[in-house]
Parts: sequence; structure tokens; C-alpha cells
Amino acid sequence: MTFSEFILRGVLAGSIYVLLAVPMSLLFSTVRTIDFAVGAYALVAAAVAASVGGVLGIAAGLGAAVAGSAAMALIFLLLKRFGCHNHIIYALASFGVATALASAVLWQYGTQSFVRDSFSQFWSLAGIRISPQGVLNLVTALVAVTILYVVIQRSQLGRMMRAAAVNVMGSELAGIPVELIQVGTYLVGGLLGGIAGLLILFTAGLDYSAPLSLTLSGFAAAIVFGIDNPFRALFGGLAMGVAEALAAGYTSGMVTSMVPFLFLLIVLGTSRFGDATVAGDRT
Amino acid sequence: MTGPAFDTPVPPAAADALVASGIEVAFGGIKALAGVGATVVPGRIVGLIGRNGSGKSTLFNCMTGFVRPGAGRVTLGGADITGLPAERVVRAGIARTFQTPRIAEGADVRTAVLCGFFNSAKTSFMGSVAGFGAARREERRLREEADAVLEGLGLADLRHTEVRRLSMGLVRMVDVARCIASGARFILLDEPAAGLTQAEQETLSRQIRDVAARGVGILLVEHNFALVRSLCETVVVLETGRVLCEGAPETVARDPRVLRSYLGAVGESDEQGEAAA
Amino acid sequence: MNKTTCKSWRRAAAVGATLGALALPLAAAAADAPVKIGTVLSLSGPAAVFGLPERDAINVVAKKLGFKSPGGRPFELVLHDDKSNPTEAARAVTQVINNDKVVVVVGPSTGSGILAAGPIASRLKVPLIAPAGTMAVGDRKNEFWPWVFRMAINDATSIEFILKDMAKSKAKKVGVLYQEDAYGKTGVDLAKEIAPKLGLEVVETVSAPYSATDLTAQATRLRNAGVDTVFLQVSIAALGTSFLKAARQIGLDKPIYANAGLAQRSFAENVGPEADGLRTLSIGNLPFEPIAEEKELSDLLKADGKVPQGWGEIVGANGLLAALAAIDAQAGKEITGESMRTALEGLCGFRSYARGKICYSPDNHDGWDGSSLTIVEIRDKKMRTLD
Amino acid sequence: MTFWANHRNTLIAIAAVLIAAPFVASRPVWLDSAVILGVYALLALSVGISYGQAGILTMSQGAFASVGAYAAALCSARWGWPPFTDLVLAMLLPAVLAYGVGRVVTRLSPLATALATLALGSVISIYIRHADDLTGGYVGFAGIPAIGFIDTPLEYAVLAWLLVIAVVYGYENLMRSAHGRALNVLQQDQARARADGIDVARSMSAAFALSAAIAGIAGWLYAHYVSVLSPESLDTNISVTALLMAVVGGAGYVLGPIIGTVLFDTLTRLLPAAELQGLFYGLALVVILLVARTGLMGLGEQLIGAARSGLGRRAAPAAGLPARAAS
Repeated sequence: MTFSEFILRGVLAGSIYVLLAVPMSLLFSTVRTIDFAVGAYALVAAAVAASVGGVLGIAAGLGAAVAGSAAMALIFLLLKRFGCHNHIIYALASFGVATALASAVLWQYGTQSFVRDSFSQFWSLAGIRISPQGVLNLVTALVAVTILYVVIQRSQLGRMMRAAAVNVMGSELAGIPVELIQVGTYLVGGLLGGIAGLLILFTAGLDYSAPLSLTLSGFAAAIVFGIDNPFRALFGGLAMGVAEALAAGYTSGMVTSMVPFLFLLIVLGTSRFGDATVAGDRT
Repeated sequence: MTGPAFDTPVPPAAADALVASGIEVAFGGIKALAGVGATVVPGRIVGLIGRNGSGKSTLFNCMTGFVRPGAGRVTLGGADITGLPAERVVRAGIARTFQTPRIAEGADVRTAVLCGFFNSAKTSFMGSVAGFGAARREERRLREEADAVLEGLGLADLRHTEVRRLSMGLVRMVDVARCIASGARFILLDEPAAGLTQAEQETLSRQIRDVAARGVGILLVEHNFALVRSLCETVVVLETGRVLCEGAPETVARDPRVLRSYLGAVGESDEQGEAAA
Repeated sequence: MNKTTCKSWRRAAAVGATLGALALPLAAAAADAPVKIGTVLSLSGPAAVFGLPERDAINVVAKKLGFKSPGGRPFELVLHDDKSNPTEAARAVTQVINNDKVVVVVGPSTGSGILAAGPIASRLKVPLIAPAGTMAVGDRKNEFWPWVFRMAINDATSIEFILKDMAKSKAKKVGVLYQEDAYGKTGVDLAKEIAPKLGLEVVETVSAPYSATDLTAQATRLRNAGVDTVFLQVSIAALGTSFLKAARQIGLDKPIYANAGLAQRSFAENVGPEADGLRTLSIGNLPFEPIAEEKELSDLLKADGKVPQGWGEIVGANGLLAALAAIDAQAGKEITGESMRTALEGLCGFRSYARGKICYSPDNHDGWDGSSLTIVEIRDKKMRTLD
Repeated sequence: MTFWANHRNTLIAIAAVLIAAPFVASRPVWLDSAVILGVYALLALSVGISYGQAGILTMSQGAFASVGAYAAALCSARWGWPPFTDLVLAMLLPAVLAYGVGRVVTRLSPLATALATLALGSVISIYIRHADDLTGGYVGFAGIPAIGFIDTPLEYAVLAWLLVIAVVYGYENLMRSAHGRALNVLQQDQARARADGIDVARSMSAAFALSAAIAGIAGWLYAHYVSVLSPESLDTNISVTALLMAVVGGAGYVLGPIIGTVLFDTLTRLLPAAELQGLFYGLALVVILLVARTGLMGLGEQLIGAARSGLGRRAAPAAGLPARAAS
């Protein structure tokens, strides 16, 4: 009973990680880099939505998050224009964007925590009380993943995305707007990050210090089962939620805090993710 | 132990030959190599030719540790070096060049060659940081040896020139110098003549012959049959992952299969190749 | 913005001081030169929730006094940010003492900041008026103990106050949620130590890092331990909110108490109905139901366009008043860090903005006892004082 | 004369320190800043070696410094080791840790390696927070004694900058050795490095270990100077700050990190509000990446190069342009 309750709560909590993991997976597939600012988009969305309030607030929050990612996309484009093709530099730049966004929120709104209420009723599921908000989070994550899966696997856009991911030069020659796709991926990251932020706003709340750990949790979730498919991100996110819930339920605070990082280290240490396979120039 | 039957006998394998045999490599289901082999003997130059996609680069990469073969063996003087990582292959005495030379353009020639001495440097990492007398003496020795290598290849005057200012032919020579610096007994050259002018090709051939004359075994992957014929005593011809034939350049050049598959195909763009046929 | 006004008056003060120095003959300067008071507070970082109100209160009180002590001695404030970071705290304290020649420092805001700055204060012989309850700050074993005067209620007193209130309601089993930092850890350790004396037992403790967003698992664990009441040793508002939401969701319907960390206006106003009934410890109730002394401070803040936040202002304002009282105790004398320290040790019952009396002595540097504490209950986004 | 040629950076650093010394020594507050600046300079130099030379974008230098600092605290305050002996452990412990982790993560792509260092740093800092018996947990560790006879800020400032100069000297030695050249090669081209016989993972791990050891020195100095340690003393923020300092100054240049440190420290003091610090750091990083990816040192070098070629000494075009073989 208790065990299954922890599992269920972990799944519900993990749905947030899914929304943060999917942009990581998409961006890594198309640009081979990380956007450290995904957590910051979530914060910006939550802060703006909380201060504006209402449906307008939600729209404004998402708009602000996408605007943040647009700034990142612009920096990415400028870096490319200036002849930088180093993925780690893109990641470093996104780190700067993340720091700047979090600081802007702190400056504007202070250290307050952003939190809003959604549902006052609770549902009972096999004797376990759950909030409809938790279910909404899970449904949102499932819908987002499904839409992305359909787009990537079934649509023309998805075919272009996959082509651009595999071979940039070839795709460009084939007339695929690689840069447009890459910028689009950054913007989708802003949108999904923003949605995640809004869900956190209505679920548990967050403050200006949250972005980096949100980004890391998202990334850890994205790579657990392989970074190349949104469905793997789904399972990764849920798995991490469950691992955290179980750790919080049965172990010390130390282990709970370490979960996302241990996830990262173990996956990086054992998988072939980003394996620096090098070969001669013609293999 | 030997691969497919050869038309001509393999030169008697010296005790410390570099031998690849029965090499098989598959990339995602496509067989790039299906049981091929080659033997390089100290002091001799072996040519490896074939059309694009025939698998010559893959064989080359297997012999240098950049690709791990699915089956087959690479031995050096009888010792099995199959599947060793590239850096250990180099330490065993087998160095390679790259088709597009991979040399930092900002560095000067001597620095580029000094990089080849990594294996013969004895000072430890921390010893280098501390910079005690032994480390400084070693650094002086390496510089002297680098100068000696450059001297030997007639590049001494260029030692302070930046690599980016060199012609392609000279850059390839620097790459060869770097291989020599690593103390290699076998040097594998990946299309060294690509993009060189006629004059540069001639200089390069002369240098390669000099290097071989000093007892270094050389494997030459090359498109240019004329160059191969002028340099090599043995030529291995690959086609679609198999050895088509092997032998002296003259023999190979007359082989009808080679004519049909390879020389004919490049003949239109390579008059010397055709003349040779 | 607060920052700009603060900066501009500082600049004005600096310009004024410069002009003054130019105009006056040097000989006259000694007696009338303003006494310099350093304020090293957390204006950024996690502790800014307390540091900013502390600063605001110090500023409005100083302005109201016209930068003259009640006894008529002119003073000057030197403000520095400790960034909620001990290294920065130590640096800032060094800087205000060495560079700005202050004779007393209000701050740093955090316990770890004070611990880092203590040895410096002791070496440079300038007392710190420390607005933090952290026990270790007032440990007599500290070499720097003589130089640190607490301007807050120490944690043991605070926690005992809360646990006593719990015991009144016939609760036996206590569950604790604490945030993973010094504040949380010392709190939970003290609770475990004090609880048995009051007939209570701490049956389960759970912790959360700053960044945790979902605390349902932690709440579930407390519920499963069968606690009668929950104690939150948390100062990060996001964690408090998250826990309250989680507690409601999983059906943990027990009285919840929080230490003073959550007694902030922004918390009460931001949190939803799940906080209704949450009891938190506070020093007074400045934002919602100020008593007479507090009202005065609250009005001063409002007149200056500030919104009173909680006990941060009370602590900050009283820190400044303590420093000024110590200055006035040495009327006509030359003031140094050492003379300030002696004066502070003799300070008792000076005029302050707080319920309860602040008293220091050569043996007691903790100043406040429990009499200034109160328990407030959050209801309808307000903090109601309980009697 | 060869010393000048081989140790230009060391001599420049010595000269700069000597020039600054009289000014700094005249103001007590500057002396304190000089010590902390020295700590930051050491951390930034450690980033320079690991990111600038080995290509490991490290976000764990604060954690390594922490390990060094706690080692110093334990050895000197609890176990009573004689002065300076604890420095050995403060360097060795982070170095061993970094080497071990380095062997695992350096086979990953640079991006994955960066994430691994971030995770490693977080795990170390969480451990420090929770290891109450060893580190004092969240509350921290007080009463760390001074380093023997070194007691005043002046003495600490002298020690700090002697250490900085020593590190610059060792760094230069390294870069003029086969190992340093190996790092240069593998950072640009791992295939080339392997063809030179360089064990990429081993070389990178060694550089990472060295950088961790230098961070350990910074922590050691910090612990003895500030005398109090807490988990927040040397946290992820410090790691990120050190990284920014190195990148902005020029991570690939020996002196770049030091220039970045001095610049950042000066500019941070001029900020109008502390909340804006992150905005400033973030924008500074983005701008430097856009305008001068090789940092201020790189920008300076480019400007000097441009000025020279502007004087008419244009480089001769390379003869025989590289042409790809028919394919």
C-alpha cells in the first residue's frame, strides 16, 4: 500500500520532469547541444503568470517563456553567423542566458515563491488521495509527448528534423531549412519549459533558485533511456519521479537530494551516451 | 592464416612484418571488408589501391587501430595487435597520416613534429609540471631530435614557419615527419599525393623512398596508380571488400580483372594509369 | 527601486561628508564627526527574504532620526551585501571595518555569515550585532564570543516556545520537516533534544533540499508515522508552500507549526487556503497586527513606501537602536570598537520597537528572551496573533 | 634569456604582482581582497587547465576546493597536523577523485563530460552537507587555525600570490612539455591525438586531476584564511563564477583566467544592485562568446595581429591550396 502510493506519487511528480526532458531530447537530436535555460523558461513562465494572474497570466507566462527561448535562439544564430560551430559553446551561452533570466526574475519579483491554487477537491484512487492537478500534469506530459512523437515520426516536418539531426550538410543541400528547424527546436523548448513552469506553479510552487536543478533533472530524465526519442524521455521522467519519491520515502535526505545527480552520473558512466568515438577521417 | 589465394607469391614475411589477415568489418549490416589481408615488410613500400568504397580505408583503419575488425588478425612481428586502441598501436611502432592532414594550422613546423614525440617522452605528467632538470633536459633533447628529423627530410629551414603557410605537399611532409618522430617502424600513408602538384608529388616520392630506405615499412593507400607504380614493390588491389589481386605493380597492371574494375574506370581521368595498362 | 534610493542617499551622504570635511577646519572634526555604523546584510541570495526588510527598517529609522542618535550624536550608515554567503560576509565585514572605519556592525544576516565574520570582528576589535538565531553564533566556546551580540531569539528558545504550544494541545508524537541547511539541521536537532522535556516525542524527521518542488513523498512519510502534529523548520517559502499543499493532498490533517522562517508577509499572502491554520512563531506581528511599539515602525515603513514584511524589520531596526543606545552611553567620549563592545555589554532596556526587553551583560550576549515571541496563525492570507 | 622565452607568463605575473603590491599593502581592505582574489585566481587557473587545455568544461572546481578546504580543516584543527603538511592532502584528495572520475567521463563527448562534472560537484557538496561527523554538516567547521607563522592579511596575501605565481610557473612548464602539447592536440582533434600515440582519456584525466589539485590549493588557502567553513563557502556558484572568469579572460591562455578574475571582481563591485549580479554575469558571458570566444586575451591577440598586418606585413598566401581527392 505505502509502496504503491510512493510509486503513484512519483509518477505524478515525474510528469513535470517529462516536460523538461523532452526539450532536452529534441534539442540534442537536432543541434547536439543542451539548453541550460530550460529551467529558467519554467521560472519565467511561473513568475509572469503568477504576477499577471488568470488566463491572461497563463498566456503571458507562456509568451514570456517563449520570448526567453527566442533570445537563446537568436544568440545561437548569431554564434553560428560568427562562425562558431562548437556545441559546448552553445551550451555555455545557454548557461549565461539561464543565469541572466533567473537574475532578472529575482530583480523584478524578489525571493518570493510563486505558487497558485487550482483544485480544492481531491480524488481518491484505491484509497490514495490525489490532486486533480497531479493528473492534469500527467495528462499534459502524455499529450505533449504523443504530439511530438507523431510530428517527428509521421510528418514531413519530422522527416526534415530527423534528416537535419543526422546530417546537417546533406540536409542543407537537400533544401531542408536546417537553421529554421534548429531555431524552432529552441522555441519548442521554451514552450514546453513554460508549460512545465505553469504546472509547477499550480502544483507545488517554485522560486528564483529553481532553474538549474530543474534543468538538471530534465536532462537526467532525458538521458536515462536514451536521448533520441520523446517516448524515452517520458519513461525517463517518470522513472526519476518514482526514484525520488522512493528515496524520500525510504532513505535519508542525503540520498533523496542526490537522486538526480546519481542518475546522471550512473547513466553517463555506463551508457554510450555521447560516446566520443573517434575514427580516422574516412571509416 | 592467409587470406584468399594470391596470383603471385607474397614476399617472404620478415620476422617483424606488419601482417593483416582475414580482416572482416561490417558497418550496420553492410560488409565493408570480407576477409582481406596485407603484409608490410620493413624497408619495403606496399601499395593499397581500389575504387572508392572498395574498403581500402577500412583496412587501413583496422591496421592502425581506428576501426576494430569483426574478424581477422593484425600482427606485428608475430605479436597480435588486433583491436588494440589506436594510441597503443602507435606505441607498438605503427604510425599513420591522414588524407586531410590534421595539423593545427597555427603551430609552427617544429611544434607539429614535436607532437609526434609523445611516446618517447619519459617525464611523467606531474614531472613536467614541476619542471625539474630532468624534464628540461628531456625537452631540449626532444627539440634536438625534432630538428634532426626535419633535417633528415630537408625541412630544417621551415622549422619556425607556421603550418598554415605551407603548401599541401609540405604539410604532408610534416605529417610524415611527425610519424617518424613517433619512432614508427611502419608508416601508413593515406592518399599522400591527393591535391599535390606534379613537382610536389615527385619530391614526396623521393622522400618516401628515402624513409623506406632507412628500414621503415610503408603502406600507401593511393588513387594515383602512377605514383604507386613508381614507389611500390607490391600492390594489393581491393574491390568491394575483397582482395582482387596482389603482386608487383607491373603484374597487377596487366591483370584483366584490375583493368576492368579499376584502372579502366579511372583511366579516363588518369592518362598515366592508362598508359601503364 | 529600494536599491536606487538607498544608493542615492548613500551617495548624498558621501558627498555631504566630503563637503563637510572640506568646509570644517580639521580640528573641529573629531567630536562632531559622524560615528560610522556598518550594516552587512543579505540583500541577495536565499537570506534576502530577511536581509532586505532588515535593511529597509534600518534605513527608515535612520532617516527618521535625521542620522542623529537619540542622544544627538550624528551617525553614518555604511551598507554592504553579504550575498547570503559566508565568504562575502567575511569580506564585507573586513571592508566596513578597515576601509570605512565603522565602530560596530549590524549583521551579517545569516548564521554562517556571522560565524565567518566573527573571527574578523574579534581580530579587528569591532562588535557585531547579529540578527540570527543560530545557536552556534552564541556558543561561549567561540574565540570571538565577546564580540558578537545576538539581536534575535536564539533557536533553543524559539523551538521550546513552539513545542510548548504543541504540548498544550495534547499532542504527543511530533513529525519534523526541515530544509537542508544549517537552519533546518540545528532546528531538527534542537527539537529532538527539547521535545522529551515537554512530554513530546519526535517520531519522524524528513528533509528537503532548497530545490525540491514535490514534497508529497515526505508528507506521506510523516503521515505514515502517525504524527499528531508537524513542525516545519523551514525558511524557504517555496518549501513551506509545497509541503502544505502536499500535506493537504495526502490527507495529513494535523496541526502544523512552523518556525519563524515562514512568518513573512509574502508567504502569508502568496500561499493559498492550504496554509489556513498554519501556526508560525514570530517576533511580534508587524505586518498585520502590530502592537503599539511595532505600529510606530510599521507606520515609518509605510510612510517611506515600504510594505512591512515581518520580523526582519523589527530585528533590523532594533539592531540599529542598540548600536545607537551604546553610542549614547558614551556621550562625549571617543568611540572605538572596543568602547562599543563595553557599552553594549552594559545595555539593558533601551527604547526599542519590540515587545519584551533587550538586555545584554558581560555574561549574556543573547539579549532577547522569549518574551518578545508570539505565535501567529495564518488565515485568509493574513497572520493573526494568538493569545 | 631562455627563462624569459620559456616563462614569459610567470615573469609577467611576477611583475604585475610587484607593481600592485605597494598599492595593495597600503590599504588593509585591499589586502583582504587580495587574498580572496588569489583564491579566485587559483580556481580560475584550475578551470584554465581543465577547460582551456584539456577541453573539460568543469563545473566542479568549487567542490574540489571544498574537498581541499575540509581536508585542511580536519588535518589542522582536528588531527593537529603540522602547518603545510595538510596542503599535501588538500591537493591529493581532489586530484585522486578527479582522476578516477575523469577516467570514466572523459571518454564521453565534451558536453556529457561537462554535465558529469556538474553532477559530481553536486554529489560532493551534498555529501559534505550531510557528513555531520566529518565536516560539521550544514553548520560547518569553525576554528581552523592559521598556517603556522602566517597570520596577518599581509602574510596571507603574499602567500596567496606566491601560490598563484607558482601555479602559473608549473602551468607553463606543463605547456612546454610533451604532455602539454598532447593536451593541445587532443583538444583540437582526438583522432590526431590517438595517431600520435596519446591515450586521450589518460591525458585528459591527468589534466583534470591537476586542475582539481589546484582547486584544492585554493580551498586550503581559503580554509586557513577565513578560518570557518560551511557547505555554502565553496559551492556551485563559486564553480560557475570561476568558469566565467576563466572564459571571459581567455581560458586557453595561461594568464587569461587571472585577468578574468581581476576584471570580474572589479566590475562586480561597481554593480548598482546585488540582484543584478546574475544578469551581469550571464550577459557578460553571452557577449564574450559572441564577440571574442577566445576571451579578452584572445581579443587582445587578435587586435595586436590586426594592427601588425595593418602595417603592411600581410601574410603570404599559402601555396598549393589543399584540395580534396576526387571522390
